[in-house]
Amino acid sequence: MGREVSESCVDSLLTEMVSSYCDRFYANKPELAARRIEAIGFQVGHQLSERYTMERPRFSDHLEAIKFICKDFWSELFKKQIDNLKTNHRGTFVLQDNRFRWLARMSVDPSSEGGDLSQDNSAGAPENKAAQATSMHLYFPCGIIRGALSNLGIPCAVSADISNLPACSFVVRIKA
Amino acid sequence: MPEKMIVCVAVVGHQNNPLYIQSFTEADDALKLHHIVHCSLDVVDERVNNPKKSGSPLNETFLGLLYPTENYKVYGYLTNTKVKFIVVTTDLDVRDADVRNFFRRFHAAYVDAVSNPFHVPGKKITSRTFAERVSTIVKSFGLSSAG
Amino acid sequence: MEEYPEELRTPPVSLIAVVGCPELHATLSRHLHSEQPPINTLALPDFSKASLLFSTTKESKDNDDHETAVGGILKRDWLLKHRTKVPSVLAALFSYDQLSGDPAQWLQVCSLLDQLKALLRPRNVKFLLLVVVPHQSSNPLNDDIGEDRMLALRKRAELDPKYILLFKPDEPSELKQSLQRLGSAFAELASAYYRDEGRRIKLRLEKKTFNSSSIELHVRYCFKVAVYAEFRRDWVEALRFYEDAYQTLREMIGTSKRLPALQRLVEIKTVAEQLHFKISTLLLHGGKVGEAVLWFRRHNASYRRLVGAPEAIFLHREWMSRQFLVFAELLDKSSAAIQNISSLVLATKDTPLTEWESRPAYYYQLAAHYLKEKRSSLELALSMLETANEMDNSAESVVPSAYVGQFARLLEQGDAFSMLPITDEEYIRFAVAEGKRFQDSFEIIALLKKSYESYGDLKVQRMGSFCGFQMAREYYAAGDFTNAKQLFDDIASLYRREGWVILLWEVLGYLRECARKRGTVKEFVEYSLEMAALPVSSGIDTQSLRFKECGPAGPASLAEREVIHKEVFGLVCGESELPQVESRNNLQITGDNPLHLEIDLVSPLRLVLLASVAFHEQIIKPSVSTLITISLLSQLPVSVEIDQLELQFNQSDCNFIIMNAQRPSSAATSDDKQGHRVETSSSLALATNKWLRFTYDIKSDQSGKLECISVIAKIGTHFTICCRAESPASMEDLPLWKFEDRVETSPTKDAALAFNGQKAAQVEEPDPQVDLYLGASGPAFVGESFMVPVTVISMGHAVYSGELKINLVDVKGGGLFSPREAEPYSLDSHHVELVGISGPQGEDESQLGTDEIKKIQKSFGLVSVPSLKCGESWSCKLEIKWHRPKPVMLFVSLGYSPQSNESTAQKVNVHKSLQIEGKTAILINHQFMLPFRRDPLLLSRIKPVSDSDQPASLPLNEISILIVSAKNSAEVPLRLLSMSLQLDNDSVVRSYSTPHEVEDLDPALLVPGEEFKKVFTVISEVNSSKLRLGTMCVRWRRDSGTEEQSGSTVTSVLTEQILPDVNVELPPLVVSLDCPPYAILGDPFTYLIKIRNQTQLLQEVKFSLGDAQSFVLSGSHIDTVFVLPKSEHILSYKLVPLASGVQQLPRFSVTCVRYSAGFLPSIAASTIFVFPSKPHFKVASVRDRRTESLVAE
Amino acid sequence: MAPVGPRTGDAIFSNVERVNAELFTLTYGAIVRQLLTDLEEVEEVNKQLDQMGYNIGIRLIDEFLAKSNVSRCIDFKETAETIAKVGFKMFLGVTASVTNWDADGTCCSIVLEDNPLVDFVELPDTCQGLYYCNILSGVIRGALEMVSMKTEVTWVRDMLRGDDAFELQVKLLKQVPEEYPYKDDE
Repeated sequence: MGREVSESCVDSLLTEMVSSYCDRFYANKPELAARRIEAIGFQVGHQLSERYTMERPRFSDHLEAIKFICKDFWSELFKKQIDNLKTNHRGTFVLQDNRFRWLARMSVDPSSEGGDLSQDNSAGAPENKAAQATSMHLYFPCGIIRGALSNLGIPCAVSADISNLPACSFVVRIKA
Repeated sequence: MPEKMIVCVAVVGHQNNPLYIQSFTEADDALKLHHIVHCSLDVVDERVNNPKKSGSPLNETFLGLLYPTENYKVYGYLTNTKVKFIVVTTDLDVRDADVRNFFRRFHAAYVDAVSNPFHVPGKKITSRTFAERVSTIVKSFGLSSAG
Repeated sequence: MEEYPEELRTPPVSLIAVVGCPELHATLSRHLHSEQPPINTLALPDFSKASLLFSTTKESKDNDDHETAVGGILKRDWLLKHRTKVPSVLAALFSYDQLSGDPAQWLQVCSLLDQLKALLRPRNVKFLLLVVVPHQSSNPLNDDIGEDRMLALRKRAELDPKYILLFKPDEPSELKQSLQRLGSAFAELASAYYRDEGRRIKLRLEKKTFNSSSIELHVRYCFKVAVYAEFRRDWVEALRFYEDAYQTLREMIGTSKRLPALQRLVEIKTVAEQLHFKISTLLLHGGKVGEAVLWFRRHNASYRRLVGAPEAIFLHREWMSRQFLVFAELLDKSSAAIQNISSLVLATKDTPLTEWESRPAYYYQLAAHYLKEKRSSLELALSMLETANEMDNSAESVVPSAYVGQFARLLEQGDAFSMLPITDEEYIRFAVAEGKRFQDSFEIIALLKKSYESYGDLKVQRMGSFCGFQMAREYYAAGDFTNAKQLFDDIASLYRREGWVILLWEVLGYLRECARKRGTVKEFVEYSLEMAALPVSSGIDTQSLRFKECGPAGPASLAEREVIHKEVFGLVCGESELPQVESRNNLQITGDNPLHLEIDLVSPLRLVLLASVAFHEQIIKPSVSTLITISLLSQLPVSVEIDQLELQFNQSDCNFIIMNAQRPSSAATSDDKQGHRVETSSSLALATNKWLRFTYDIKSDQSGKLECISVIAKIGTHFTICCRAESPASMEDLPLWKFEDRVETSPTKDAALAFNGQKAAQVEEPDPQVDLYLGASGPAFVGESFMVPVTVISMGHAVYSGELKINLVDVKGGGLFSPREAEPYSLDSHHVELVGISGPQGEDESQLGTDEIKKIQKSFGLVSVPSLKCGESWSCKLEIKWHRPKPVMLFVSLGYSPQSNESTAQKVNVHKSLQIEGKTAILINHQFMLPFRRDPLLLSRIKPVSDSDQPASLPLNEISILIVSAKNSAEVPLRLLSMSLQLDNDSVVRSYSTPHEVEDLDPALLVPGEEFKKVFTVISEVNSSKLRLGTMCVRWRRDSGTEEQSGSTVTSVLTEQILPDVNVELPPLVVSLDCPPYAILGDPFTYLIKIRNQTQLLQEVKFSLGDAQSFVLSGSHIDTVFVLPKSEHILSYKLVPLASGVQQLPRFSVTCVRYSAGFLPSIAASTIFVFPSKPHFKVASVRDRRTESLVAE
Repeated sequence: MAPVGPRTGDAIFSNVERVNAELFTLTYGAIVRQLLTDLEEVEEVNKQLDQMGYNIGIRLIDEFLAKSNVSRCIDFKETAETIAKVGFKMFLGVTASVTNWDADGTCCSIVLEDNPLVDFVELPDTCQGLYYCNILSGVIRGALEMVSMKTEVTWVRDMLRGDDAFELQVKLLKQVPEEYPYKDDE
């Protein structure tokens, strides 16, 4: 069914979800909040992968599955594909989206806070906050990817790296 | 009752455990159908593990006829997420096309069922909507293309 | 397959006949049979038999053709006849004598020939003549009589010459030849015969000479053609005609009206069966498995629905079963030949072959299936007949009739027999009677076993276990419960693993009945409980209530679970007992046979009772009570009242019991648990899928691990379930139930506890109530034995069987032990060692005897501490000796038990540690000085060598001075008791100005940093490059004033240091300056420079005397002089001092040309004090000042 | 009175950036389920959903006003219409209808036959009493508050509970003249 809703629905829902968990339910426990947000993403990814793999032959190996995530899956979600896929051929894949929509349209202005999450605790408090918010937002897509892959029989860990915004790369480490 | 008729459908999970199994016969052999479905899992394994031997094309979700029993034919389907669908039909000449078509619709129903936020993956499917949808699909089986 | 007649099972073999010369028949037939392909021989002793043989077949042969009404499809005996009675070739044997004999014999031969020809011609049986030529007789062809006799014979017989063979039996080689010729001739003729026969019948088929309406004939002819083809081993044609026959036969159904409906069907099926058998055999022999399977499919598809009359269904099913069985056996035979069958699978677009269709197992299984159906329908038919008790003996006289698949009644009128057709009713009765004679269930089991095993070989477990299941059911029905149980058990485990609850339910139902029948209570209860706890809700599985053939347990449903639950609990609570059918004693649970169940982590009964135990704290203090939560979960459909719960821990005295307050009766049982803690709970009702939670406090005085092993639930008086305790943290979700869509609750309300609760906790050891003091102050000094007083003061705890452990550890971790450097002074290479342990103040060493000092090593000690009551104290001293400066960690730990009784009490440990600096107290230094204003030229000095390793050099026979200093490098003041130079016995240093031992009158007090010097004079008389001077011995002690608080003893310490070796050499030149001790301003004095040549050589010496502004001098400044050996050259100058005070004499330098070594005296040597005016003092004092000035330097 | 702004949101919806509804639907579902596990109490979940909705509403109103050049509506009646016809359409792509006006026009029902939030959703027996779509009521409340209408929004009908449609009753409590309670629940 080609049903659609306005993008601002999704955006505001995500923003609200993140802020509820970070600022209201687990205000002082960011790692708990993160885990919940990731869990939500996981369920969504799990269900979406079930949907989007309908009508297609089974994947014969991990790479095929990852490619599926990069191409069809991503375009279903963002109307664009992953721009760059790298791998070390030992179970680690890096999926880079040069302009990750959910960051681009986020309330916090990415340019303001200086890149990599780890670095900017040096930066001022507000930027820190922004960075934290950003990272919180990223737990959701990470969860989606992990959920999708694990449903395709690939248990893995997914992390995000926004050291050069607005590009965002997701690092998938497949559990051997 | 239609010429070609489905007597049993099943969804089988990762540990080969039944997630949903429903039979549609007046005859009192639901239990037998359980057995047939369970046995068919052996063939599914065989097909998936060495696809070249059986003629079926590589990695296609539709696994084709698994085996004919005394009065039934058993067909299989394996989703990308490693969930197995099994359908048992009466042993009149069933066209592959019909079965494929059935599986396609069944898969769609399944996906919607597991899209229910309250469904826990790997657990039995108790959704009533799903049950209803399945029974309608089953009823309309073969009618579309049946001469 | 076995029930088929031999002639059908095996491919036909050509048949020939021989007549005459009977003595040769054996040889002939043996040879022909060994031919490839073999040929069977019909041996006719004499010619009369021949006519008889053919006459019998005569009329039966004709009535094929011109019979109007066909009696059946295939003649039952036809095939057999053609394999055993109708020869394709007849060979007549005549001995050569008969031919060459008198005319009478010849005539006889001729007549015989004529008879045979007459016999054979109509049946166009091939004819062959054999002339047996005995050895002695000459070859008929090369004597003229024979010549024309043979000719005549040929004419008579009207035979192609090549069919008149000479046979020479006597001479082996020739016999062989003639046999071979014979063989080929026979083969040729035989195939010719069968071809002709085939052609003849094919002709009929084409020409439709028979009345074409009768399909029977068509089928029959096809069959015959095929068989003739088989005789010729022409498989292709055979196959073609069998298939043709099969197809045509299929058309007969419905069309033919010849027989009563039922028997007609039976006949057709029987023929079809034979034809199909032939077809599949041929296909499989050709290795065409795929085609064979497809053929079988077609066969099965076209006949399976031809059930026929209701009362004869069992016949149909039996027939079906046989089809599968036969095909299975054929496959079995051929699959041995054909490897890797599944590779042959041909995937035709519409009907792909599936894996199992090429496996015999699949067909065995279906054969069994149909046989089962046959049995049931046969029973039905039987009951129908018996109720009408028509079971008269009319069935007896029914026999197979002349046609395949037909039966008739045999009537005997007088001595003649005649066949009467029978009605279908009669036939049924006959068939039923036949059917009764067989025991189907054994057959069924055998079939299933075959399939079960071969599936097992293929690792096809589910199909296999399904066969196993059916087998087990047969066993069960047959009353063989032991076999049944075994099979059922395996299958149950499979279903458990894969969570097929409905199937599991059925199997368990059987197992439960088996247990009941075998009278094994425990099993019965276990199976019952498992069933009652299965996840079967009347929710979605309601439709499965409509099971026809569900097991003895009935359909799986909540209601049934409750029924079973009630029954089993009635049993275990002793309220009811199970009536036993077979054995007289009923199942029951009483005091003398109580029932105890074990549930571990893998037991299927985890569903029945699951015990999770969680300590609220992971680390608990001894004898301080903490909380423990016990949670029980059961999936039984009806809630269960537990009478008492017992918790068992690895520390048995922590065990306790929870009593059900509702059950006063069980209180009685509590007092056998003497000394155990007993709690009572208001209710111990275990509701379905609801955690029953208790939280109690628990404490242990025993340090170490405290783990809850198991929870034992007592229900009724004689029934207990022992359930292994599980930690919530590491608890796997319930098997089977985990697939159910339902909310799971956690064992404890507290989420954190549910997440990481453990069934075990660590009990710390009690805090020590004893103090351990290490009273010592560093630093310790190298060499002294340093005392560390250790005091044990009990405060609160009495000390029993106490033990002190002492450990010395290098602070830098380097270890106190370094093997590589072997110091001369430390015999062992320990730098620091524990020398001894002395008893407390007051009592002396002896008292702390071997019994207390368990062991002392270099860096480790173990002392036992006497028992102390509260408030008492005990102390001892550790004596530690440093061999070199090093900081050391001293660890002292006291282990003791507060209780006197060794057994139960556990150790308490106190640890103390102290870092002690080890330092050198005294630093010894030394230096050499040469005599004043006397400079020997020491060649060794000239050579530029790094002075570090170079030993100090001393001139031979010169007086040198050794100054030794002892510096206090410690922080505390020390007393120097003595300082002396000890000569090594091998030392060659002789004379000393001072005696060896210098005992100072009072020990010199050295404050920290202060230095004490002492002077020795050395004159060396031996010329040696390495001269040992001896060892400096400094005896000292800590200054007594500080002695009290320092742990050290009064005893003095001797610090020794070996003086480095010196190099003594003879200086070639000695330059000595000579001038008065002082000068007076303006008052001239003489300044003599003596250059002494100590060598045997003439020495050229350059010298120069520099100017000095404070003197005026006379004499040559620069010159070269030659000094004679062993003589002295004296330079003399007059000097007038121009300034007063300490003045530098003119610098004088010498260069010895021979050694090109120049040297100038030290500054000190060439200074002089100039008085402004002449001083006044006594001459006597002069010597003292001299020595003093030395010391002061 | 003269209609202000568009009567339906179709045109706007066709212009705004749109995404796959599945993502939206499933995400909302996952959030609700996660809330249920974290907050346990169904009542609490209803409350939180409403709260989230409110926060979204107060932010969404600006975009709404901007995209649909609706001049600020004074009339509650008309506002309700606009929400139903334009608001729902331009965000969720579905149209709602307004019915059951009470006499003094301060209370009405917004009826929704089609609702992307509940595709695939089936309430388990364990969470009866859950207002699955409670976020909507929050959104409406929040949005209206931004245009200075204090309202009370309650569910009348819920398809997940077997009703034939979703019906929200919107009750105008008081109309605050031009004051922006921005710093309300932040």
